[in-house]
Amino acid sequence: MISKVYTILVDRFGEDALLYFDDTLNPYIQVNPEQIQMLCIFMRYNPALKFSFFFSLCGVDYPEKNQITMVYHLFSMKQKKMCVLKTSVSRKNPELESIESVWKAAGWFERELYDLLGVNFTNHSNMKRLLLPDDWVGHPLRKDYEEPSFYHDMETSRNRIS
Amino acid sequence: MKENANLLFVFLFKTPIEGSGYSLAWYILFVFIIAGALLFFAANFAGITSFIERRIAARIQTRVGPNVVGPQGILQWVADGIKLLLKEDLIPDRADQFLFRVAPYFVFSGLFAAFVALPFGYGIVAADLNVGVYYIFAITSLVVVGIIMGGWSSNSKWALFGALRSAAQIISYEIPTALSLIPVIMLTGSLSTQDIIKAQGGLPWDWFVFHSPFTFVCFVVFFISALAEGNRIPFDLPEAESELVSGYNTEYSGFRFLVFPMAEWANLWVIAAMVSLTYLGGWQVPFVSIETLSGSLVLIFLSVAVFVIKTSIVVFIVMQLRWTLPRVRVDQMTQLCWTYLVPFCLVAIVGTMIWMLIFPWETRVALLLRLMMFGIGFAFCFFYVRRIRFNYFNDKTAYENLKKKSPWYPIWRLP
Amino acid sequence: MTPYFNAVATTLYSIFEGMAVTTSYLFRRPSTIQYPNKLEKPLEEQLSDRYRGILQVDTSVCIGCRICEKTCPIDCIAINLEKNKETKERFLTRFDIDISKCMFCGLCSENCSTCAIYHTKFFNGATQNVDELVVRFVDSPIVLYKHRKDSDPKTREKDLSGVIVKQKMVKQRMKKQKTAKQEMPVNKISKHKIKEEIL
Amino acid sequence: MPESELKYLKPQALAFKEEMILNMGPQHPSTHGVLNFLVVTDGEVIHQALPNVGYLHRGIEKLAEQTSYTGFIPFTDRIDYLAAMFANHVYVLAVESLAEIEVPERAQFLRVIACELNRIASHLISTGALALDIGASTPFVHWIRERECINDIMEAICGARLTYSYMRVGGVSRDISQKIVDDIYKFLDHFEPIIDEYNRLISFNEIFVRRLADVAIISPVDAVNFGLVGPNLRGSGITMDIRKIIPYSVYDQFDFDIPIGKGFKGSLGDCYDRYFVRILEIKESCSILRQALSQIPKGDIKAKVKRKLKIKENECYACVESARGEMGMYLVSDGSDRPYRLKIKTGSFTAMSIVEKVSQGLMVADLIALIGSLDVVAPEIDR
Repeated sequence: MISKVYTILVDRFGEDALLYFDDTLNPYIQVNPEQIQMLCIFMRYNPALKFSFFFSLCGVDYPEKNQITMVYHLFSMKQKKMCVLKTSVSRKNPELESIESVWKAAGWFERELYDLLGVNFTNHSNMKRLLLPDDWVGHPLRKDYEEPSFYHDMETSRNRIS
Repeated sequence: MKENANLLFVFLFKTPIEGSGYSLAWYILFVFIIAGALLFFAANFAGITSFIERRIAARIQTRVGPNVVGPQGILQWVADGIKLLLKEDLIPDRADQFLFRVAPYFVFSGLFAAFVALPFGYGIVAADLNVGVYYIFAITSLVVVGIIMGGWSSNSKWALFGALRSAAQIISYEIPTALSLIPVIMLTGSLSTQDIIKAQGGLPWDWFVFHSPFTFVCFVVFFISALAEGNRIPFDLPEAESELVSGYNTEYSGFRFLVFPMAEWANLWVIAAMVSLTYLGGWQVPFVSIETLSGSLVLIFLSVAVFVIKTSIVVFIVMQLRWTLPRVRVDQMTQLCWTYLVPFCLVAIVGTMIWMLIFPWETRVALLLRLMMFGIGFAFCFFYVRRIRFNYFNDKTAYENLKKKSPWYPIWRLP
Repeated sequence: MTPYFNAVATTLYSIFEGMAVTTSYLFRRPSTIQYPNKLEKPLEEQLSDRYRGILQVDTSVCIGCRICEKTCPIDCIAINLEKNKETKERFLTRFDIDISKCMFCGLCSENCSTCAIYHTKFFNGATQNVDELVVRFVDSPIVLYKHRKDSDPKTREKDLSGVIVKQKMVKQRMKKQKTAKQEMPVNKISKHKIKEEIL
Repeated sequence: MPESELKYLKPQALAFKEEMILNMGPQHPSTHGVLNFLVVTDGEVIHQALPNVGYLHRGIEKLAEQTSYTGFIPFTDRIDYLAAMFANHVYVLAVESLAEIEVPERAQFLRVIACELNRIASHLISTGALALDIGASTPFVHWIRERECINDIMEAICGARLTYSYMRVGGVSRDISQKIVDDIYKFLDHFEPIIDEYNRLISFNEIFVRRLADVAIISPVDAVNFGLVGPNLRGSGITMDIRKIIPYSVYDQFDFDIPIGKGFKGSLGDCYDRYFVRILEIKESCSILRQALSQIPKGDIKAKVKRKLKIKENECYACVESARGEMGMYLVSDGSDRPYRLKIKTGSFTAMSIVEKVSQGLMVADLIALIGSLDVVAPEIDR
């Protein structure tokens, strides 16, 4: 099913930008990070695709590969199928184009990712921390994040029972 | 006032007050005694009503209510009062100190002054003012001054919201309240509370509420706008606790806070007494004329009992409305006033006028029409009881299956 | 004009219906359970047998497999085992549960092959000091239970009212109060020392 | 006005001199938990309302990376404390599909029964709390009384009243007896007339209707664009239900409708639609429960699963229709006994993001109705 979507997408964007994988449970399409916004617009408004529902946006940190992978879960009411898009950005200076203008729902997901993983989304209307306080240092969902033992002079952990 | 004091003096000492030598001192003493008695009544009524309201609300919500302090929790209100008196009297940092301290007294005096003109039975009224009804409306409006002062001086945005809403509400609802009493005043020809009651009869169809369809409409309008004046749900906008935290009294604590709820519950009596004296026949005892009533002390006490019972029923209905209805929005509140209540009142005033001309009070036709109106009211009550029965039996068997107990648990049975 | 009067009529009718419902509740039984002093029947009978209250350990049937310790997602169980080298007997020397951490999920009791650790119906174990909520079930070393063919410890009757845990908690509280009275300054210093060590 | 407040606002804020900033929450009676709104108002009219979330952020996604697969189940209860069963369900669905575990059919039926009971309980709280926000306190207490019956049943099924941890990877933790089945039937017999009684008490009350109808209208286009899910989306007239569209568990064996908003008392997508869709959904849940109870097969309640679960490198997205809409979990495994990454997508999170747009031009009292009708649960937003 997703392979059909893939063929439509390849017709428009060419094979260089997109790769199709089905080694996981949900087959996914690997996208070039520069083209993510155009691709999303195409997927949302193309009459053959109509992926109008934005389910979720997740970021996964891979320190060994030195990259952060963004996973977009889209849903089309017309085809009653889910489509997974993946795109990777470098870990050092993660920057990606925002898709807030395509789905408003993505706005808060991107803010959350900025907050917890430190991915900077360009052209976002309000790129600020969402869940954590403004004075928080670091991005907790990164694999190399170390929890500080004190936050504002408060201990953050309790010992194991002695 | 003077006459009443004189009557009491004659009753006690068998001589008129003027001949006793110290007449001014006696008058002042009587003023203080009567004021003290009224204050005692109002404060205790507010307390006990707060307890009863909590118990009734609990039963409506299938709870039990306060039942720990004293037998069946009857001293709960005393405990609450003492607790609030012992609490620290906090004043916010940047509050207007003077206004913040003074505001509760305005609320307090505005309400308790209204008790002066309220009757309790035949001849039992602190001052039978010839502008009684007018006086009560004028003086209860003082409450809103206190509320605005309290809300503004608290230096809290929630309190300010409450104060502004209260101002809008009182300004709007003074008008339908006053207009809806005009038919009564036309029928009586007097503003005195005693005269209004004397113009009615003891039997239900001699009450003003059943005089004509127009007075019935006016009764409903008066009831609704009295609710609004008393800040009861559905018009408790000034202290809407789910919107404005606690409205105008957000920042108050201790004794100063105590004054606000006390005034609210005392106001309940004012509302209910006004409704029952203007439209529900007041202290009129059925089958007893006013001449015989004035002669016997027992009958006078009976008249007090009748008045208290009628007022209590109205108080109960006001309470039940509070625990049934949601709150209106602030624009809907003014809309209701100006597009529904005021036009209805105006039509009802004209209608009553014409009705009075066509069917004068004493004629047989007027009596027949009053009986018909009473019949409609009775049918309404009958239908109401039917609906209550329907609701009760709706889930009776399923409840018995589920809980293995009978759902029957009458209101007089205490947990 | 009709919508105007319709609105009045529907409002009055809906208020009438609502009032009829609330009035009917004046004649219905309250559903409150007047906890704790006016209960119709004891609370233990009102809770179901599966109720997941405070954990209790029956140390006499513990086989020392440590599964509960491993499955606990928040590490609130601590077990120590010792072995006598001469007789090759194994002892349970420590079985502590930190109730203040426990989230009553039931993962530990579910995996216990002898039902040594199980949830009781006891739930109101509030104290003034968090440290008192660490319940120590082993006072002196206990020989570990071994499976026998004739009896299955899973079918035995469990003490669901939590007598052991209650006793342990009371005992610990008394002990704490005694030591606190005697060794007030010492306690403070030791706490300080621990903090220094951590830092 | 302190600097810390100002920096949250957008430049167009405070354009008029008459405006003031109202700090609504975190301690406010009707913010349903710990929420904060920065409200710019002109008198009673709101010009801008900015939600400020994160007060209940506990880092559950980070916790998942440090806990074993089975050990994370109790944590999922804490995501949405009013409907814990759904978070349980979606998590075990994700793990099962990764580990390729077949769940016995009886366990699937038990899951559906528990979920539907939980859905009723959650909707009772949300509709009751909306009435409470509007100012009527009695309906809320009546619903709490009914919810107490459900809690008793839940306690009999799994031993807890709020944080169930009922589901296990490969099945459920406890079986249900015939007595519990009878209890659920008795409860349904009692509960179904109570729904009508509740409607008479509050749903059709004209004051209540006027407070909700035509207030905070969310058009279908906006609803999809902002990613609303569940009853909020269906209140805007879109037939979207994961139970029907991506059937999971045994939901394809039941016959039920998806109630959608039709502008019952006002226009499509207003607060009343969102409210009334929930009431209708309670009825649908009752019918699903009756069907499920009559069809429970016999058999095991748990598949055989290794005690220490290790899952080879893979990833999947599982979603269920929770009481607050589609709840999804994206689970990445890396061959160890712990999830590599877990992303939890919840309904309240997206519902909260629409508040800023819809609240413009409402009154302060309407904002409370809007939050109540969106049925947000604070820990679900923050996780």
